[in-house]
Amino acid sequence: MAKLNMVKALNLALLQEMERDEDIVVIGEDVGVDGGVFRVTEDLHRKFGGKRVIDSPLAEAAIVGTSIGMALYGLKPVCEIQFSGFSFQGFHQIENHAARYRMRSQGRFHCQMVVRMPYGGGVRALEHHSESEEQFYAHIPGLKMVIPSGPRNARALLVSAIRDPDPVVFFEAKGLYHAAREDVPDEIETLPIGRAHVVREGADLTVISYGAMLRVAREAAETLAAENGVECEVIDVLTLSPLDRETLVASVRKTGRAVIVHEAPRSFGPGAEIATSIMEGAFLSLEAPIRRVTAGDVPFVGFARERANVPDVARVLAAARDTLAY
Amino acid sequence: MAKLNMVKALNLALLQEMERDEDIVVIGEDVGVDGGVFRVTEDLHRKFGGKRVIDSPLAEAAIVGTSIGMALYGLKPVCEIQFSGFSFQGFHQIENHAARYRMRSQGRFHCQMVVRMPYGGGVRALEHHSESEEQFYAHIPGLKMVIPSGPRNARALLVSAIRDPDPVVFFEAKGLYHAAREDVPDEIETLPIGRAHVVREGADLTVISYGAMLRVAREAAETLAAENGVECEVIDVLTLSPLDRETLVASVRKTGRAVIVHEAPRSFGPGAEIATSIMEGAFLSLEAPIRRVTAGDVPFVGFARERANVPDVARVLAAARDTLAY
Amino acid sequence: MPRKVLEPRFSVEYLSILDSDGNLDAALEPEISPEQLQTLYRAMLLGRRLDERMVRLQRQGRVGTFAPIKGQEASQMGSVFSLRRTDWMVPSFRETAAMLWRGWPIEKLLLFFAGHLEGGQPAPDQRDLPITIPVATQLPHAVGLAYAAQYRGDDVVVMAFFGDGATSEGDFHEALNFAGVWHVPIVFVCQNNQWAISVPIKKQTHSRTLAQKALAYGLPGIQVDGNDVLAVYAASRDAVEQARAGDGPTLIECVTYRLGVHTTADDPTKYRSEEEVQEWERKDPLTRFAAYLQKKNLLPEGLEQEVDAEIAAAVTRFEAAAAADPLRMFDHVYAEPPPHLVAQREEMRERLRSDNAPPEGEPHPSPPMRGQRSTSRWRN
Amino acid sequence: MPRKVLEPRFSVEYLSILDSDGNLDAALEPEISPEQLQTLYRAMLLGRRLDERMVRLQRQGRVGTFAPIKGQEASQMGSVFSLRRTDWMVPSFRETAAMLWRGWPIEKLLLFFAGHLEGGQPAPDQRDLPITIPVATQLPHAVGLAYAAQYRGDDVVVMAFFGDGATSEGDFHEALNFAGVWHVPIVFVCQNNQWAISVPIKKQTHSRTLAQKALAYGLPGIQVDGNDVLAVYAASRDAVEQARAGDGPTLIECVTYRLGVHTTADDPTKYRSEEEVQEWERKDPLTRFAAYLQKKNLLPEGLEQEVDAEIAAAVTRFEAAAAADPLRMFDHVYAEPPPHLVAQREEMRERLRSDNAPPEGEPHPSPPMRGQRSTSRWRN
Ligand SMILES: Cc1ncc(C[n+]2csc(CCOP(=O)(O)OP(=O)(O)O)c2C)c(N)n1
Ligand SMILES: Cc1ncc(C[n+]2csc(CCOP(=O)(O)OP(=O)(O)O)c2C)c(N)n1
Ligand SMILES: [Mg+2]
Ligand SMILES: [Mg+2]
Repeated sequence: MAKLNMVKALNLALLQEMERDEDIVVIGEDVGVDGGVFRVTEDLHRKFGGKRVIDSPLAEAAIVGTSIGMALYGLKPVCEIQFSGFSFQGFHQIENHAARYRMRSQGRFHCQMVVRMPYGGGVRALEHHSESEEQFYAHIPGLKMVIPSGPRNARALLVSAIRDPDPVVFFEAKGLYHAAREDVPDEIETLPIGRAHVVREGADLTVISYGAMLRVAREAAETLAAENGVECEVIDVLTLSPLDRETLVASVRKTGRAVIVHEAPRSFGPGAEIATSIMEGAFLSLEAPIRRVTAGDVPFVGFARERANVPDVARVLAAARDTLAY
Repeated sequence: MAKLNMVKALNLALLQEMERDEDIVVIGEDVGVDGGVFRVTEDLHRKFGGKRVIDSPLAEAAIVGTSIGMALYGLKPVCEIQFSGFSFQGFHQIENHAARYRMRSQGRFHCQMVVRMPYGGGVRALEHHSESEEQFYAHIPGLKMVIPSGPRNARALLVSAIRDPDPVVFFEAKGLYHAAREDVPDEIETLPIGRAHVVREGADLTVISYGAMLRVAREAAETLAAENGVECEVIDVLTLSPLDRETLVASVRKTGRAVIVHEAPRSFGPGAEIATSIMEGAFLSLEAPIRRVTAGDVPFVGFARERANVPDVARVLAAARDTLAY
Repeated sequence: MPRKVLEPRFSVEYLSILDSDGNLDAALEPEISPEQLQTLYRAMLLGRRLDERMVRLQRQGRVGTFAPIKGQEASQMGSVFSLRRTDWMVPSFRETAAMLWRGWPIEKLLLFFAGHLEGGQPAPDQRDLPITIPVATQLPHAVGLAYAAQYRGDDVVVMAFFGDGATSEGDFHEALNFAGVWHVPIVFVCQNNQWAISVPIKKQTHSRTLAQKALAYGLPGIQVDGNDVLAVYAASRDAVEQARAGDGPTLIECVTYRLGVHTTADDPTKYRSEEEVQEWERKDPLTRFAAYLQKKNLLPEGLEQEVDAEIAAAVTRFEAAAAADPLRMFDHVYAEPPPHLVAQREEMRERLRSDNAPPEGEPHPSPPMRGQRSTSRWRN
Repeated sequence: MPRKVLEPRFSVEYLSILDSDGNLDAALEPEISPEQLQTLYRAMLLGRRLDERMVRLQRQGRVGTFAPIKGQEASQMGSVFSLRRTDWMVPSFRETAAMLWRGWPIEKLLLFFAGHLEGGQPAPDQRDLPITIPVATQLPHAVGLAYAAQYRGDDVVVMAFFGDGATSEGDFHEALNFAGVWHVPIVFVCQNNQWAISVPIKKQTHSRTLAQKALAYGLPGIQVDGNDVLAVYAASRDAVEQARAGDGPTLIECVTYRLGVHTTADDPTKYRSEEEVQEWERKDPLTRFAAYLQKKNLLPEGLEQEVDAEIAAAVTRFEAAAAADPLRMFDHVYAEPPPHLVAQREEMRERLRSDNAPPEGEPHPSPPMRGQRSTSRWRN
């Protein structure tokens, strides 16, 4: 058991899985000698060499595309896209192929691979370095989409993603990389993909979030308990796709109210599916419209305006109080 | 006034706008001499020459990317992606740039351009030739996303898209290209982008759709009227983004019930935003959960299974009856 | 110091052994046993005859859109012939002859073009990727396969096919660049059939040859007469051997011609002249090879009938195949179907059971859909 | 017929005029007036000094991540110097010197790197695209601009900048291919600074030079000593003239070196040796050019102080600039804000008005965020 931040926790997952399984290779820009621009792949190159930890040329489509080829052969590539803002260069490889080889070959081939990428705000970085693109991946059938919210579940979910026979897009919130440390057990842990986690129980309101926004949701819940005596159930989605509708619906059947918090732009965003799924499954329990607290529908804002754009505790509180007062 | 199918109607829009405005250029694979694989750009090459109607090399990112450059210079490119299934090769150019130059340059530049592409099923074609990807474009802020449902509105909306100062992704349902003819006036017509159209009035249930599925929605409405004496309001979304929430909400405030029909996969699909927007705006009027009738969450099915996968009248009827009986 | 030309200069070679007039460069004639020569010819002929049959089946609405190979049999067979069964073959969408050679049953290809998912499934032991439709996107996969083989230390070569148009895509570039840096055992076979649908090679790139594109990656590039099966074979054999020996990738440009339509949805009279087609018909790879075999007394009698019978039997099996069960479309989305897919499948099962349901899949040969005609372009 | 090397062979040239030991090839010395030489030097110096200042500002948390140009001043200024004001310049993200030369005010660049949208706005008459961050994606835009200029018949040349790493992206390939086919007035300037973050050129591509990548597109490619401003200028001038005359695109590879960090978030000691850096410091483009000017008696006194004063004044203006009004983030999404954006703006306005609201934007210089340090890597 060691206290690790999310970077170290992810690094541990990679290290331990690579020690266990020679078929795992790591590939991406600067993942080797440099250890990744966020140091998630630190030391792996030294430990496993340049054939297993590949500093690729600068080309996202080929990073994903050659990983697909490796996966078809039987390797288990874990590729890194340096920032999610540059993942669209490889989007056609993910949508056209990684997500489809199982279907296209009727089970003869499949792509056991993970596409890791940092997403979201919080590092005072320029355009394309702070956006939240999870929606684009969540809508692709055949793909799984995972977003951990802290060191321990990040490590466990990355292990599960690596072992998952299907392609997994794995979003790591940059804002969490160094935000907090958590106890992470030495032995390998896994967490089931496709399962949301109730991180706080409550009967009055369900607050749903994931990634870096989970902290915001939790803080809002604590404040509501302290200031208003309202008990929120807080759900950490963890796997965006396939979405754990059962857990979401069960909670709202109990609470009758929900607030969804995410960093992605609102329109046609992940909150819409979450809200609709709840509405479909808990319609008669709903006491108020489900609220979405999200970033604005703007392409990017520059980090000088980031705080105003990304949901914060005050906004979640306001939405929660509105919902409760409905 | 002439009776035209959708191919001819779109062709007329291009022809008339190009005659009016020299800044409009057409670019894409096979759009020139061949007139486009669906013949939407027929005769334009002959009329306007190879400098204005450009047979490009086979590269979608560059088709979109060079169009962006032309737009920045002041031209108004209308580019064609041969099938929406190949648009992801140019996705990064659309998301990273076409949708952002206005913001990035704070209004100094903008991309007045249209990216046309055929989408959807109905032509007995292979993988990547029958998918519905509108959701991916609807979620991009700074972009507009238009989907006509017949010859006349296709022509009018294409003219509006060409004249719109913002980048427009324009989806043309392959299933409609030759499906029906409509009276299309000789004089240029436009339709406002961002406005949905109530194509049938009714007080009992709102059926919302767009593109090739609109016909299915309408037929279901007629059947319900004839067989059940139920009057559906049918809404043709026409512009998916920015979504005309006002029209949708107003209708459901009246009817209390809604069914959404689309060809795209369900999860994290366009129906989710439509449903959530309605729930947000018409919560107290809702008498039943909003239903989604969509294709399955599968990457593709092969055209031998297409009919079973794409919504049909029977499925809309079943959903509508469930909703009405709720 | 000053302004100077960098040495050594860059070059690409051109190879032709048996020209369209039947002239043979005996010094370059590859060693192929008589039986092998006959096998090669048979495979080319099978490709040609199946092609013709497929076009007819499409016109009758019994299969969907199909991309004929007529004219490209030498490019395909000359290259794939140098592979071992244990090597990997990565096709695009116009490699029918090569795919048959690699072991795809004819009826699977028919199923594939009739819109059945089942047609895309390689046999368990087959080292072939299924058809890839998005142009050039298969090339990074091929490089990844080659990397994996090298990583595992397997004695494997990968051969990847694509067209002239494909060389314009970013994926082509990225794949060749990765292959160069990684020095993997791969052979890139470009079938330059002069056209990408209606776009001629002149509008596709300003480079003199496609072979020279290899220079951008520090790789050897060679241009061969793609209608000369001996030249294609010789070049491919060398490239495969080189790859197998650990000497890295090669780009082979086969200069050939698509004698038929781009696909059954295409009307080439819109964009190219009858004369051009006739000129290339003179260079037909089959006629040329047949004459060569004839001279050697190796041309078997009754081969066409034999091949046609094989095709006919396969067509019969194809038509007897079960209608597509729609429910199976949920089977291979994930290894395990998640709850929402289980629910969607259940919903469909209910629906198919009920009266108002559409027929259980489409029986095939399926009728043309409303508005569809067997014309020379995409129609619904 | 047989196996033969295609003629003419392919070649690329190398150009160097003033080497790092101060040797001058007088025959190749470009004609540049004394005033112009001084202007050129001043622009290079301004780039260098601002660079150093920016790095300090970043360390103090007053601007965010920034990509220094130190060592690349000759590559940037030698090339952009041959453009007219009416020509277009398309930068990537490491062209500070060239951007200043093109008329970007220093304070705008500071605003840009401080995370303010306002920093990305070119002046109304300026023919410069804003900084593009996704590698190589600006190249198709540059080709589109050149196409549009040609289409309109304007006397315009486009110059586009990118790095060695950028040559691996599909967009580079597609852009050069389109430029070749369209024969548009464009000059591609590749600053090969040997590294793409931690990836050395050897791992980036297997080709000997980057200039030879032009051969894939049938274009001329030339490699120049990128730390020799005279050579860069001579090559660029020729390429610009050629483009202007309608003779098509050129690819120029400037062989240079990034003496500093990749960005302020990078720690180069992780991947490269001090010796390598020192070796390249010997080839510093500024020292070399200064010595050349010294010999000509053209090196003005007090230039550093003058340049520093210009920078200091701009930093003061930058710091006096108004805090970012968050509401303005809705202004330039569309030409007209659709209803949902109007609503979101209104919602934000309410929020900012209320008590619990975060401060109106961040005043800048903004404090490092929680957990952020001014270390040499990306941290939050
Ligand atoms: C990425 C992508 N864009 C467009 C298409 C549509 N399309 C199918 S084949 C083709 C032309 C391909 O030309 P080439 O590479 O020369 O191969 P050929 O068809 O001549 O064998 C096009 C544009 C596609 N399949 N994939
Ligand atoms: C498409 C894309 N992928 C990744 C990145 C992250 N990144 C920023 S700069 C850089 C290296 C660029 O190398 P090079 O082209 O040589 O330019 P240099 O930084 O050396 O000037 C990378 C990988 C990016 N900005 N864009
Ligand atoms: Mg071709
Ligand atoms: Mg570099």
